[in-house]
Amino acid sequence: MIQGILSYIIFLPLIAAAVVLCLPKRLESSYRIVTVVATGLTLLLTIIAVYSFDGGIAENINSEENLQLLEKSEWFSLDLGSLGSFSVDYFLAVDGISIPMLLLASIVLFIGAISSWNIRQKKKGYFALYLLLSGSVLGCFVALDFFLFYLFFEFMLLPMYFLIGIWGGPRKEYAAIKFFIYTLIGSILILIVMIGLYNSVYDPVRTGAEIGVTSIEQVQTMVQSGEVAREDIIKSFNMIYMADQANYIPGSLLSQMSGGEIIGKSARWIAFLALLIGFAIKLPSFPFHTWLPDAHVEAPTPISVVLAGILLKIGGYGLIRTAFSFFPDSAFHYSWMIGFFGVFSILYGALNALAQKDIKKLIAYSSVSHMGFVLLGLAAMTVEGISGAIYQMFSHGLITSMLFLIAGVLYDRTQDRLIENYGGLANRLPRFTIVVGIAFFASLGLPGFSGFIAELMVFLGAFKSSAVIGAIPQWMPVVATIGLILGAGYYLWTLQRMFMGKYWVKKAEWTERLKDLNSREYLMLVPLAVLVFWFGIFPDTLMSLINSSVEGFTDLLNQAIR
Amino acid sequence: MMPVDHLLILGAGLFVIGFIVVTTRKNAIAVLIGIELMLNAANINLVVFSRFDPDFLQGQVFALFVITVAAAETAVALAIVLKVYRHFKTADLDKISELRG
Amino acid sequence: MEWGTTIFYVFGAITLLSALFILFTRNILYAAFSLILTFVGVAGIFVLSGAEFIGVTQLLVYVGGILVLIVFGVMLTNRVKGQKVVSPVYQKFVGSIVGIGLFMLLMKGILEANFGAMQWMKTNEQQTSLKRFGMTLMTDYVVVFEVIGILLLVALIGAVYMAGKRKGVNDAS
Amino acid sequence: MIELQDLISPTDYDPMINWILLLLGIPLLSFISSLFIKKNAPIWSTFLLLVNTGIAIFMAFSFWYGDSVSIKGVWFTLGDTVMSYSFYLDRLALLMIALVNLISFLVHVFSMEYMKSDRNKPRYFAYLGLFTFSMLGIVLFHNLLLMFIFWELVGFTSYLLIGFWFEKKTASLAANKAFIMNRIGDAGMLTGLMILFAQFSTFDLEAVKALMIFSEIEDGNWVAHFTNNGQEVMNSLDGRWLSAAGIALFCGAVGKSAQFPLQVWLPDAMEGPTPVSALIHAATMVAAGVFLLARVFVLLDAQALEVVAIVGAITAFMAAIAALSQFDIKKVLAYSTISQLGYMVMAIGVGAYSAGLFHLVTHAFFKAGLFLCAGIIIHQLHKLHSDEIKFNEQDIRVMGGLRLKMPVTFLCFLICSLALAGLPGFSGFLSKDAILLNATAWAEIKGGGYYIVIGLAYASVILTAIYIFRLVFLVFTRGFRLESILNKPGLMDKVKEGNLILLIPAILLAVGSISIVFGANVKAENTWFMQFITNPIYLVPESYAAFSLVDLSEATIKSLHGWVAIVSISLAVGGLVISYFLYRPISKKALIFQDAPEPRGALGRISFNHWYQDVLYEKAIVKFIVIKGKALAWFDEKILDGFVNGLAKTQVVLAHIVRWFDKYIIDGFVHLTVSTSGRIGQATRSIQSGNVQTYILSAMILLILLLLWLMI
Repeated sequence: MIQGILSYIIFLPLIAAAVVLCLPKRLESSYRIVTVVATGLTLLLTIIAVYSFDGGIAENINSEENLQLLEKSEWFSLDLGSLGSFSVDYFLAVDGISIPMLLLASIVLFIGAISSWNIRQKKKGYFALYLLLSGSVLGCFVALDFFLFYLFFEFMLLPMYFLIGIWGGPRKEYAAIKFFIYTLIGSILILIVMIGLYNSVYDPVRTGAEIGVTSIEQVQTMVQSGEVAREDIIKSFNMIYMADQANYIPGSLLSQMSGGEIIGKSARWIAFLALLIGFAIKLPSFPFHTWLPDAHVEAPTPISVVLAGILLKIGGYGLIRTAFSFFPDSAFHYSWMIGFFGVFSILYGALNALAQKDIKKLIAYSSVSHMGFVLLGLAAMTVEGISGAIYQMFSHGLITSMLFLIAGVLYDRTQDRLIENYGGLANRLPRFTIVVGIAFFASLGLPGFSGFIAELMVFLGAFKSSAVIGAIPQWMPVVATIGLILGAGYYLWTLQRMFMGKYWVKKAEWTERLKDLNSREYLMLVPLAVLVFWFGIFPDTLMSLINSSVEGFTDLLNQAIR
Repeated sequence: MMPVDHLLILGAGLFVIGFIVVTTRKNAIAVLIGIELMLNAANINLVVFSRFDPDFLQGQVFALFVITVAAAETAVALAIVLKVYRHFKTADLDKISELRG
Repeated sequence: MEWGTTIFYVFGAITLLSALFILFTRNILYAAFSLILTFVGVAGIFVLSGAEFIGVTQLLVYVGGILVLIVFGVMLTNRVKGQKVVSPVYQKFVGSIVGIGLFMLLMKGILEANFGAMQWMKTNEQQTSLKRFGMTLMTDYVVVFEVIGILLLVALIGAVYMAGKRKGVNDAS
Repeated sequence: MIELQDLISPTDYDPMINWILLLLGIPLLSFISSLFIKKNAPIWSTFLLLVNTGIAIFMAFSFWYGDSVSIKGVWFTLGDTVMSYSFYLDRLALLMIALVNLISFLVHVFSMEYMKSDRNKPRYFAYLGLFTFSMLGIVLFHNLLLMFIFWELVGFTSYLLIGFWFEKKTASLAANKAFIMNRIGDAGMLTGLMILFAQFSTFDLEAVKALMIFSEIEDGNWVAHFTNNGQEVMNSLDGRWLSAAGIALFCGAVGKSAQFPLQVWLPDAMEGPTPVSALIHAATMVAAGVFLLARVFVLLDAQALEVVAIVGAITAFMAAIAALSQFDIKKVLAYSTISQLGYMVMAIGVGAYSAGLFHLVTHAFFKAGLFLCAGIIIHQLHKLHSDEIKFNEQDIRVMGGLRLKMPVTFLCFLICSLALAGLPGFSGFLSKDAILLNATAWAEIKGGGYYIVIGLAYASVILTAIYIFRLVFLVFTRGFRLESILNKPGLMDKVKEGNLILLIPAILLAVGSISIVFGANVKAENTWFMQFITNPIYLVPESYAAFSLVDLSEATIKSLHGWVAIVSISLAVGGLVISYFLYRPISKKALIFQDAPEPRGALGRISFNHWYQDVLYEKAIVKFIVIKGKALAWFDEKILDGFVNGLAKTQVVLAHIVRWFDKYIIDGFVHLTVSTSGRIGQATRSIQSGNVQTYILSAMILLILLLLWLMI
């Protein structure tokens, strides 16, 4: 157990980025080594963090005592006179919801770093930006101060924009700008809600210190009954406080008891919708997904991997951490709609994938389909559903990384990604075919792979939902099972068209270039395959971390609804 | 012990002197001297009030930093003056009027 | 009046007088030397106010460092031999008026505030120890301390870089 | 009140677990090692399977008379729900492991010769190992979730084996079709799992059954009542979900056991190697559906069972019709398999639990035997291939007269055919008779339209006899038609009987198809099988069980017994006779058979194309989905993305408009202001001296003024 391990995890890549920037051009070839070593060390630290994480602790998610590896110190505060003070904490911690995401991010970033090995142009910029991206992504998953979270969230945009826009494919500018604008719109919505929340939530500990009361409960009752003067209330960006409805200042805009209204609707509903859309863009869910295919197709392989493997998960993580935690009542109110969009995304993504000609686009749409499961699981608001959503994010991160690496392997050799230009590759690339088979079958949810466990949990939770909590109707998971069939359809069809049959490629000169996997590619793909297997057969490895936090989280939701 | 008021007045005086020097001198180095005076005046205030903050000594610490920054500032400023002198062949500020509207 | 207070006033006087000398002299070199006195006076006040460390630093940095720099600056920018290094003065009138106005204003503020009457002035005043200062500096403010160190370094390098003569740069001299 | 945790809590160590793990581990070892050792993979994996078969048979014999063994443990926890795993060894499981291992072993042996010249042998044997592993998983695990997992794995291995010759486009397409059809069924089964989990919070079958007893129907709601960790739980769902659960679970069986409407994959699956067809698509995997139905039998309510029975009967009839006019020897057998599976499913549906399972076992033997015999024929005919002789060795139009050259094969094929047709003295008769008896009794009780179901079943009996003897006559009697087709007399002499490695498995399976194996008796209920594997007790909540199989009165069965036997025997014999007159060596049909390009007549074509079901799916569903996908992709790209891009473009246009406005209107105004202020500025420019000190001074003046204003 290392003190401040989370800070090390975040800052290690950032320091490495500075190192890369300082290294002279003469040592160009060392950039990638620095990157791989830095992300590798980050992974090591994350594993230590996961190892020291006690899955049995967090019974109640909205209390700081149940967070682990906590680092909290005041970062800055501005006195704004009559507007109160503006204080931001440097607050990092993990619980069962963020620790799988942290692990996933470290793994995928490491794999992505290896995959960046043969970037040829503008190396310094690339690796520096990649490390910057790594740091901010990791920060996003451990920051528990909304301001800090938002900072990291926004900070991802910049490197991503350049990474797509400079090292991307032919339509990179278009894709990069589209990605940027889409995400920015989401960010703005989040920002608005963040400000609203800040004005509604107080810090019971500091307020208690101000008025000389130590017990948090006492402070909360005092504030709720209006005994505490307005000036003594100290506001907070702390996400843990935001998740406790007792910490909302009575009479403030977003308070559950006495919230305000915007255009005749509860402000809490509006705020929830804003957060939902903000993160649904990132997730992405229908109808906010159109940036995804373009961004994926144009981005270089490692960036596709990071984009699909981690960045999409921030959408789901953000929904759990913010939208559902802060506004459980609104979440319940909109659960039908969320579930519907989940199911719709599942089917829509799958049908779209069926019609794609470009393998990267196919994978991108399959991501839309798979992230629909996340929405469905969240909408269910049951333990199974939410665990399933988290598990799905984790497993999809691994599987989709594998898929994009596979697309990259082909693209590296032939600079072509069209399915119709290949045939019978199994004859020429047998090992590659095995890996592709594993990835495809894992992605279509074959038992024994992690994807199956995740989807199963989502289905169980979603079906149970209407009886247990009454969030979404039973037909939703039943209809969603069609997604499984369509998933099998598009993957098997692709497998059949590209790998089965007689060997044939569009251009004769490709044959020479189509060599089976090299050792670097094995290094990326085999660990992923092993992990996908492992988490499919021994779900408890992950579930033991998640379980109690998710239970705490669903308790929170249940309390708020009743 | 000198009363606080007197020290503050001393600081104010020093500051005003520095200010007048800064505004009226034509030579860049004289202006620098004025700036140093003003910084010192500020330091006096900081140190004086620091007496009443024995636990944290924020004033003293800040004074220390002011001194350091002043040193840095002087170094850079003199470098600029030298450069300017080489370029315009004068250190007189009223002759260097690139900013004239 | 105690000895300590007396010395206090002496230093105050030195400071103020030498500063006034700077104000009135036109010779930059004289002004620079007078500045030494001012700094020494201020350093004395620091020491007597319980900020020994700041006082010493003041002497070291200002007298030992900054002044030398200034004197060098004077010498490097005025190469006319045998002449007094004079700084022309302008805007005398306006400058003085504004200065005096400012001084009056500050005086008014200080006197009106009447610090002597404040409660915390009486209760809290204590002698501070150098040890304590050191501890504070090296614990609470250590990051700022480091940053300021780096700033200094950067400024020095920058100064050398700027002042240094380079080939191909369009310099007159 | 029943406590859930008691039902699923891990059991103490039981030495039986070692046997079970051994049983599962050996095929898995065979899978992994075959991929690595390559050269000796066939012999090595066959040896492993022999060991496994030995273990299985040993277990079956030594534990047969003991009590059922149940071993439970924790797989993972989900929230506070424990996902347990459990093994369960009862007589059915023991029988199945012995059966699966035995047939798998025989197929391994057969494959050693059959696949001799294939360079991908290691891969083939690895797949077989994986298949055996997954199949044993279904049998041994007694937990719906784990059964589902192995269920899908079986489907996956089937995909791999059908697509084993992936270079053939038809093979890869058939593999896809099989997997997707299975997936459709699995999606249904998953729904069943969801329903049961929502009610009972566990997948453990024993626990589910126990909890099912305590669930009730209250006001049309299906309420499960139990305690979990001491807390009282009352899960309630609409009553219709109870039937839905049964039908959903049955969906899984529909996919895997190739029942209507998902049966179309099985004929295509014949693209795989023939031994694979024998093992997977005749004896074991397709029977897994029936096995599953048997396992969840007690959870199905009356409506669900009715659906099961009707689907089974329809499948049996449709496939029997389709088998009548196929030209491909394997396709005939494939349709025959579907038809027989329909019987088994119908048996479960009418409540004839043990009769259905009995048929499963007998069918496994005779159908695997038929496939292996067909395999021998194909293999031996394949050897005739040379540069100038090319033909489809699976087409029965090129065969004929093989009885003379392959007498042993002929004999085996004949025995298995007789068993399939259900003639007395062969195993098929016993089980088929038992099913028909139960089904008739069922129809007697239900009356009305249910006689149609029975009618279909009886019609299938005669059809079965017709198509299988058509095959016997056309393949083994008269002359070798290939000679006349290729105009190469004397080709017949080159045909050789298969060697012993090929023959021994076939012989063993043929022997297993003789009724004496199951008891020297003509009555099914007197066989050891029916004695030991008896019908279970019905568990579904009372009010929904309109009738249950225990209600089938002994008296009805007794009174029907003789009649049913007579009718089924006479139907089978009738079929044989019809077939003889149609396809005997000198009949007209047999004479012109080699020239038939496709059956004539509407009926013939319907039969040949299997009721045009495939065409329907291809034209209606697959096309629909693909078109839908394309349409959605178009929508996504043009409309949705177009909208987004349009938004962006509008914004750019708007920006241009604003720019114009800015430039000419606002800027114009500004210019005016500027020129005005410019003049003023000219006047005041002396203030703007460019001297920093002046600026400071003026700033300070302002500051002082501000302070003064504030102070006063």
